[in-house]
Amino acid sequence: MIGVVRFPGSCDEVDALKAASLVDEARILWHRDTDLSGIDAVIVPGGFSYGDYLRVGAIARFSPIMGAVARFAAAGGPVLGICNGFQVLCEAGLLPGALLPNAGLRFVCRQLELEVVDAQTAFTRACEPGERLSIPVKHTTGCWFAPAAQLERVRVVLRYAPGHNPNGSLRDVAGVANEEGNVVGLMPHPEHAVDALEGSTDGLRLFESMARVAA
Amino acid sequence: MRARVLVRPKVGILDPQGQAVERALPALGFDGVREVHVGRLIELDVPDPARLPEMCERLLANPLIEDYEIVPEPEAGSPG
Amino acid sequence: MRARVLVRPKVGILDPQGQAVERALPALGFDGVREVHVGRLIELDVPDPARLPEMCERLLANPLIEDYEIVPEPEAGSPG
Amino acid sequence: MSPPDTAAAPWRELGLTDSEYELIVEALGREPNRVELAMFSLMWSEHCGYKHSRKLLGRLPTEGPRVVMGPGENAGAVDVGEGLAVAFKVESHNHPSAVEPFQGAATGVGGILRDVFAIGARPIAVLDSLRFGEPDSPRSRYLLDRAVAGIGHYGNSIGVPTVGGEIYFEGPYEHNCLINAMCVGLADRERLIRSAAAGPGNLLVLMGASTGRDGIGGASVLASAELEEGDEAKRPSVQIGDPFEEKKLLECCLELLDLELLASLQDLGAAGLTSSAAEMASKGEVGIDLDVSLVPLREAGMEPFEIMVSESQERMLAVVAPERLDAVRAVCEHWEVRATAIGRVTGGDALRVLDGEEVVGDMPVRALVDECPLYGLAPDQSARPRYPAPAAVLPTPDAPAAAALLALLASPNLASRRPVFEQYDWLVQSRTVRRPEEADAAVLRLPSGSAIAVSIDGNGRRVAADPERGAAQAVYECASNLACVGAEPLGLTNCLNFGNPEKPGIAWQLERAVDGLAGACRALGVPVVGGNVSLYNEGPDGPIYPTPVVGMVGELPDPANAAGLGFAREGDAIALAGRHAPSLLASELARLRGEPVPETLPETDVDELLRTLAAVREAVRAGVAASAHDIAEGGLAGSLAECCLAGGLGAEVTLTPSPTAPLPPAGERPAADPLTALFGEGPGAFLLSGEEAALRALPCEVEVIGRVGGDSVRVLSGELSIAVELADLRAAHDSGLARCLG
Ligand SMILES: Nc1ncnc2c1ncn2[C@@H]1O[C@H](COP(=O)(O)OP(=O)(O)O)[C@@H](O)[C@H]1O
Ligand SMILES: [Mg+2]
Repeated sequence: MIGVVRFPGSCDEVDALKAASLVDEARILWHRDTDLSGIDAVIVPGGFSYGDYLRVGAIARFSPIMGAVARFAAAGGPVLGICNGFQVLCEAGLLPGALLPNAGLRFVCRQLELEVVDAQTAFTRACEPGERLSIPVKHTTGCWFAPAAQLERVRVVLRYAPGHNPNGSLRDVAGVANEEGNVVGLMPHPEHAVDALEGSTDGLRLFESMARVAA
Repeated sequence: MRARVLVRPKVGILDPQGQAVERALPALGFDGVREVHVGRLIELDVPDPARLPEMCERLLANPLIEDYEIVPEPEAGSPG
Repeated sequence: MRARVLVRPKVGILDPQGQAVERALPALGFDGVREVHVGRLIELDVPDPARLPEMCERLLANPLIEDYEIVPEPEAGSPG
Repeated sequence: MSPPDTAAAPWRELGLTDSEYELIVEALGREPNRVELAMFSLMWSEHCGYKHSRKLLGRLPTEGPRVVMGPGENAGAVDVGEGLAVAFKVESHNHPSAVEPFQGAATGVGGILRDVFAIGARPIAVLDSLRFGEPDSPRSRYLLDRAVAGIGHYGNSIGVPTVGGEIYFEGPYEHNCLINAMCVGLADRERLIRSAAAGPGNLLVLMGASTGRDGIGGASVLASAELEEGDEAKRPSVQIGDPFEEKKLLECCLELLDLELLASLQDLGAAGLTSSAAEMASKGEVGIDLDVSLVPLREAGMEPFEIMVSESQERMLAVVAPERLDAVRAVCEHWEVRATAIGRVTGGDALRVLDGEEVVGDMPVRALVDECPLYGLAPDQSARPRYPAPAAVLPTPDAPAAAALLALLASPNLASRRPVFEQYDWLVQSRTVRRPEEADAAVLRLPSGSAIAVSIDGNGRRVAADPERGAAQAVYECASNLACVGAEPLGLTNCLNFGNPEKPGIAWQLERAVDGLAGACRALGVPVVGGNVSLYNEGPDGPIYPTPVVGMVGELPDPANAAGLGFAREGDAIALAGRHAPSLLASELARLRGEPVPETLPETDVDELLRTLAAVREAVRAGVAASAHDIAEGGLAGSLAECCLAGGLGAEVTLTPSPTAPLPPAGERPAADPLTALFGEGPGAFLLSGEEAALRALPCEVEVIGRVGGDSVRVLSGELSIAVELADLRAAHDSGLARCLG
């Protein structure tokens, strides 16, 4: 069972739920829930949790469910943060780095190409290293950054393909993992690339990877 | 001169950010915090501080919905 | 006590907002403005000012990318 | 006339005439107090009362077998089968956006979303229709930049995709930009709810944001004298949007409706509580008692009239049976939405405003809502506004055709909209099957497996040239866009953006345009299910172009077959379908040459247009057309270039115009001179690509004019020829709007 967190202000949680349902059973977790029993993997979805006020992800990381998500992750449970979810996981210290405003300062919604860097994480196991994925991004605050001291140790999972970096992120980073590889965050939206009619099915690779872990 | 410009929502203007912070604090164990307002801080080196008000009116603040305040920066208080 | 928290991007961190302001000023006839940085201003009434640093570390700023500064508000300079 | 004495006659400052004031006194049987005067002045304003337009709107056809809700409700709705209905409406937020474009545009989106979920539909798409002055003016570029950011801010944050729109830049909008937003919603047909209040004894529950002094504007003349001098200036009248609050409110309202806990629901828009309460009471033929002391306030010391007219955003008003109040509260708490009982439905016919125990206003609902005087127009064609000619952009009027094509593609009215729509989330909710610039209409799939298509259009310059035909063409253009994705129109919404209707020339534009809309709707059999009117759009240099903006929703059986506009395969035949009657009158080329707005447009052969729409629609559905695009701005050459750019494929086309262009014998395709054949515009013609024999067999006028292939666009038109590399076209097309957005 895959759990998809819903904060007040989440927008892509229903889409993530639908995508997850393609590979496993899935249900919504309300942000006040603190019980993750029966959950095999958690998705922290995109959107504008708490309006993104103050700083993206800053308020959501303190919502009750995030304590449970942190414990779940510490116990090795797979956790995927998408876009706003990535920001929340960085704010919560579950992933390295932070997300800064896009270099262009504007919201960018664009289909673009990614390269898989690390195919060993809980969410990229079904991919090949170097594989290209076409997945859309949509965000205003997606410029990933980590201080030099941290940078060398970071497990980069996905990069924007050359010429595709939409936000100026350091080293074209599109997604990173924690050291263990069970927590992954990415700015692109794999849940919006699971149906050929909508433009691409490449996002399914991440969900299939997750299903292998959750199974 | 190095100066700071503080820009804040005008009194009476909806400040959803301030409200969001005020509502979030109790859950972190900070009770009793009130009247939270979130605005912008702009720090800059200006050759002619006399032109700062005009700069605020035209670019740094939106006079319709924001007030601004110009503060010479403490460490650099002497005119440039 | 009423306090102000000034949050700014850490030195060396990309500040596209500051850059955008710096680039926009000459077109409006403001030349020679340098080192522009844009951050956040948070103003609030706190019952216990001693807890402000903790509040900043945990919520109001992200220490990885931001510095903060706590300023008691001028008109209310005496400790609450 | 003596200057208005506002101290003695405050109603004048509030926009009421002396005779309107007399009517109010008559209706009440006494002088109104301040609260009542504030409320009447808003209910009897053009915005709420449709004083100058209501009579005209009666000319629009509003009925059809698929109509579920027509004009009069917060949004119209049509049946899309399988128990589902699609709700939609377009609305203007022109004046607030001219003052503060970011918040004005953002709250415009917020407002139209509330209209749609007020009837119980989940918003599934936004479209925007924007008009600014020429982009060489810094103000126009500023307005464009901020308005687009504001629309994106609201739509993106609330999780509703912005799937389409249109933007034109024309001098007459310099001082009066237009910001129209359309929202499309989806609901179980049975779940749709009306706003009529019902059931005396039921409670009136205010949900959402607290009430501040937002948007009090003009009514502030009524503030009591105790207010200190200069306080007025401090009163912000700009409304600030909070999409986060609205997101919670939206989910909360839809859940309340799912649980069948509400008797009726109404959004708070213009004139705030005043108009919402009055409309609900009027439709339900009941009275309402409302206690302003119970309204949660954002600011201390607000006066009753301020509370009644505040336009604070993100609020909804519901009628709830008393025994359901606790259940309603529980749902609201879950979503962290404030809900407060502020009044109740009564058996009488009065809207009473209480401040605790004290009655501070008591008005017959009928007087507020139904007795607003309606004015006839005094149209006079001889007074039609003359618009200054646009600046010439083409170096010489007889510039080579290739240069003209490049200039057209690079002009802000035709250039790629990518710099704008990339600022909008067009994919959230996973319904978007055809995204911006991929097809002529956005296509959204439905849970039933079929899909809807949506388009918004309205070329003001053409309406200025010929209000009746120009307005009809906006309807045809939408229907054409729908046909290109294989969709058949179900219903239409519109926003009438015009100047001051008290001027005979504007009245003439308005009346002719409404007739044009009505005629086109009848011809196509498409009912008007809703809309909005925005009058008095004038600047110091005169009125805007008359701009009826049309939003249309259609259905298609299989979204997989929706054609894109881009050529799909090397070697495909290119067919010109329909009776192409190109004319340079009011065309983009004429504009680039600096020609003034003409005083008429050619007539359209509507029968052939209908045949063509059906033929294109069926060709797309059957997969015969691998691509489909209607010929609009930029003429055949402009549209051909768009097909090439979208598909990344070149084309070779030969047109056979007559150098002298004589009038054709009846029933034959009218010939055009070579330049007009390339760049002339006019409704009813399409560029299709596909297999030649199948295209030739289409049941409408059709001519195969060329083939898809190569890396360049090559067109022969009589003695004129164009040969341009695709890369050069793309550079021009990509630069036009990007330049304006800095
Ligand atoms: N303001 C806008 N917002 C979102 N999408 C837009 C906007 N303007 C144009 N678009 C999209 O760009 C594409 C091309 O627009 P346009 O050239 O105006 O189309 P058409 O010629 O069919 O009227 C369409 O998909 C349209 O929906
Ligand atoms: Mg079109």
